[in-house]
Amino acid sequence: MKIGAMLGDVFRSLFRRPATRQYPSERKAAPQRLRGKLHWDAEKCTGCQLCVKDCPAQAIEVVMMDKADKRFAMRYHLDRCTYCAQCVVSCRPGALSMSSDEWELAATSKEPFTVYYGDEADVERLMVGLAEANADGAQEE
Amino acid sequence: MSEILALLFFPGGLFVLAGGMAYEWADRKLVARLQNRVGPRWFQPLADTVKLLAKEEVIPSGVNAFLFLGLPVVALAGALTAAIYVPLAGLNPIYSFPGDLIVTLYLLSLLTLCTGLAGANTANTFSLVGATRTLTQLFSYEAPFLLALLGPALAAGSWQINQINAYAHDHWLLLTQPVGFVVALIGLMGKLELPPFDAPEAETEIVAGALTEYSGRGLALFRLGRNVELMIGLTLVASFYLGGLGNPLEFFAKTLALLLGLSFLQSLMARLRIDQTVGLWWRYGALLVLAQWLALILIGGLAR
Amino acid sequence: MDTDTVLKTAGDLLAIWTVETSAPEPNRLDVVIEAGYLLPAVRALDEARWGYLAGITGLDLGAEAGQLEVLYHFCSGAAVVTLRVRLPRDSAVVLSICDVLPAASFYERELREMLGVEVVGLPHQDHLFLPDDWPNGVYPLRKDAALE
Amino acid sequence: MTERVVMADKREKFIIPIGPQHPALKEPGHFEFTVDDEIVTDAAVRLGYVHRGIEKATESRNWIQNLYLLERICGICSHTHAMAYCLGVEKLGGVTVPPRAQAIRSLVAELERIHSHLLWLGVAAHEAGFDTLFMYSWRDRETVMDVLEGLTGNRVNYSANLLGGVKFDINGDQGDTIRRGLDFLEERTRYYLDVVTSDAVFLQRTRGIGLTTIEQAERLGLVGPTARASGVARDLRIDAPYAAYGDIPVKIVLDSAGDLEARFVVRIKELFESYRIIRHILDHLPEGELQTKMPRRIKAGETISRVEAPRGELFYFIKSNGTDTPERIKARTPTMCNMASVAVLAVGHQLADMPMILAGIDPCFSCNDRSVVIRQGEEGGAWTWERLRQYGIDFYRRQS
Repeated sequence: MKIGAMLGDVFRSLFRRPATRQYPSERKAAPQRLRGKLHWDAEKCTGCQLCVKDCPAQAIEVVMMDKADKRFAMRYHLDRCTYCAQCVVSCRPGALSMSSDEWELAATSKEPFTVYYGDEADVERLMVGLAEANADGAQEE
Repeated sequence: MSEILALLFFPGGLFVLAGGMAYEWADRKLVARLQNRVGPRWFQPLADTVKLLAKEEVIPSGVNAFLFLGLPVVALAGALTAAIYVPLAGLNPIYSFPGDLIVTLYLLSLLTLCTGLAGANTANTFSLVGATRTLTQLFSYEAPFLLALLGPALAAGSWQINQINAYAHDHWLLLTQPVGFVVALIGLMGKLELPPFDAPEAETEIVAGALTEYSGRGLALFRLGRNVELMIGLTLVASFYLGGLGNPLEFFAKTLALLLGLSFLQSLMARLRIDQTVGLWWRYGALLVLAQWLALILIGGLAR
Repeated sequence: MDTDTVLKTAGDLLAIWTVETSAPEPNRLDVVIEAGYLLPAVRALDEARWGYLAGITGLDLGAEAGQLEVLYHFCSGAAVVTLRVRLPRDSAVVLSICDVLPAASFYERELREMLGVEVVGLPHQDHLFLPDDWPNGVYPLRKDAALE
Repeated sequence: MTERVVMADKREKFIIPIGPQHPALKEPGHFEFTVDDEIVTDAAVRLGYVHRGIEKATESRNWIQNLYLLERICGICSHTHAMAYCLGVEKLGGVTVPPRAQAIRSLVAELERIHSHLLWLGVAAHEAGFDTLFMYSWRDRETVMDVLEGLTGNRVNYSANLLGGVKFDINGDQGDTIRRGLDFLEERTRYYLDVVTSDAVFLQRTRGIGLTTIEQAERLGLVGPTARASGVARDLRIDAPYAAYGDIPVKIVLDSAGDLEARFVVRIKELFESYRIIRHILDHLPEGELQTKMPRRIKAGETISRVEAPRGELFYFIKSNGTDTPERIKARTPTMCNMASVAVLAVGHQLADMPMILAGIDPCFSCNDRSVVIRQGEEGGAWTWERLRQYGIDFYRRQS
């Protein structure tokens, strides 16, 4: 039994820098294995949809743009993603990967949370189609 | 004229309020550093106060509104009034009369009493339990604290604060009355409800204790009152036990040294339950101080 | 004692009430009993100090089968004995085993709320998990419970 | 005011509500303690504030998606949940997982135990008003969090498991980082053990408080460190080895005192055991594959999967109907077993001891509550969620 058993620690702390890391002015390097933003390689994708099926958060949509050409575009919802990397494992051709340094993904508006991957023209078509679908939906309501 | 200035600005009034906040900051910063944290920036207490003053004061239903609004004012007024009798910044007190020590001590208790009444005034169960604990604690530390501060008075043969201060200047009472010093310091912690005596406001049990229902101005005034009391308490203990306060430099050095001691004590202990607090004060605090009194009187009598 | 012996002991203890047994896995023994014999069966395990109640699972076998099944899992080391009680879906009533095993209280309350099994003799009949304004007669874990 | 005086005179119930939102609770739960002065005379528990309908939700997701859903039952023992589920599904699917994957699973599970126990140490110290111990133990906990982050890529929800294996390997460098972290933690843990068993003021708050005898512990169905602190020798890592624990000698940590101090001591001593297990795994890491192929549809059948979570026995019942979604998944979490004891243990103690007794079982409300809906307002249930929502909408309309 003693009083003030933590005296040693407490006293030493007087002469020691606080352990608090003052993010964001002070940053630690992200670990190599960190699971950040998902990236998609259009060249490798075979459109098998396994990632879409396995995604626990419905964050991925792979859309067929050209059947003959086997060309796809991808819409990825950052805000739904749980960063579990199951899609990366499920993807047999290795078209998906997770960035280890893009992890500060907060934004003040919703737009940056929907990410489009693929050919520029395809993405445009996808976005136009989406805008029309939204307009229709709004009219129905 | 100069008296009014002294009352309103320096060393009374504004100086006490600003000083109180500065001491609160110093206390929080020190505890934070002892816990290896960064702690608040220097303007945090001021920012808190300004924010609280600007906020809506919610008067809960089922309370006596007059009491609810009046108690914080009385509490702060009591603390500020007590400030005029103590040698703040090492200067002579603004007012002084024989027996002002007793008046000061009772004025200092006003804050605790008001806190307790404020808790009892609201219909919140946490407040009620908090109020009960606040008042229970008041009755447990008050007598030993009083006795501990009367020890120097006895030695100096005066009940007037500036005379005791002058006497203490030549006599380091810390050396002759060590028990009194410890009891006074720990009594101050009880008065300010600092850990380990923070059962009346134990957040993990009763949220914020007696002041749970307080917001806005009322809370700001109570907090200011407590800050002022921290400063006055430190001044009293430093002036009585640490060789008196003769000039501002002495004042700051001695009170800050005391504050460092307080922050060590705060960070080294777990919270005591209210029954343990009461037991500690009556079983040890009061008895030890009384024993020391007895010793002082006997030695004084023999020496004569 | 190895797992097989432990399981055999339990099988013997429960033999009189057993309707049917199966061993789906090496460390498990499933014993089907009538709902009316649940209490004596549990008491027999308790009195023999065989293991501890590890949980109660409620299963909805669907509208066609018209049955609910309540599984009382008892564990002793690696061995798991499951008492299986089948109940009619529209009037599922089972006796509380709280008197024998107080630890069952939370499991039975969960069973009552989630599957609508009436547990007779359960000391607390108020909601443990579901909100106070939860509609009567809606049991979320039944297969036909429609939740938005 | 007068009303209350009358109440006190009649010795009617004076009820202190703790929760659903309360500083003592880091997660929502609701306890009502009836007090006579400072002594608790009755206690009632109400849970479900974070009931999210996970058991029901599993029935509409496929086996792979469920892995991540179940991992999120609990933020602290996420890996344990995922591991229990994986082990069960692999058993149902008749798949043998390579030993290296099992070893890595056990290793992450032990790291998680370290993080969970250190977290608990801090929380329990905070409940006792000992914030210094809280700050220091959480500072040191960062070490194991960093290790986990470096190893798995995330501080919580490590997502280490796959059906049929694990996602990542451990290389020599990482092994060294882990060992360094453990060396530091071991020294600190020894220090904390000394603090909680010798600090006079802290002992006043723990010694002899929340006393649970071995008979009571068995009767109330306590599990995990809470039960082991009362002398119940039950640890699934020994009794029913899973993952790689069959090859690892695990020593049980027991204490017979049954009070809060014993719970501190048991949890802290379990930390040493975890350090030893991790070093053992690193030294004896089997070579081989990390994953095997897993069928998307699982054979019809039922299985039971039991895992020793940081808080005690975690029980999974999994039933498959032969499709790619499960028929029923039942998770019985350790807190469910321990929670019922709070109401019983509380009676006769000081109100001030309640947060400590509550913290003593290391409650995890998210674990406990798994199914459905948002809670209505407190205080007589005057405000339903709809009404609150409507109020919010109206409020902002008025503002704009």
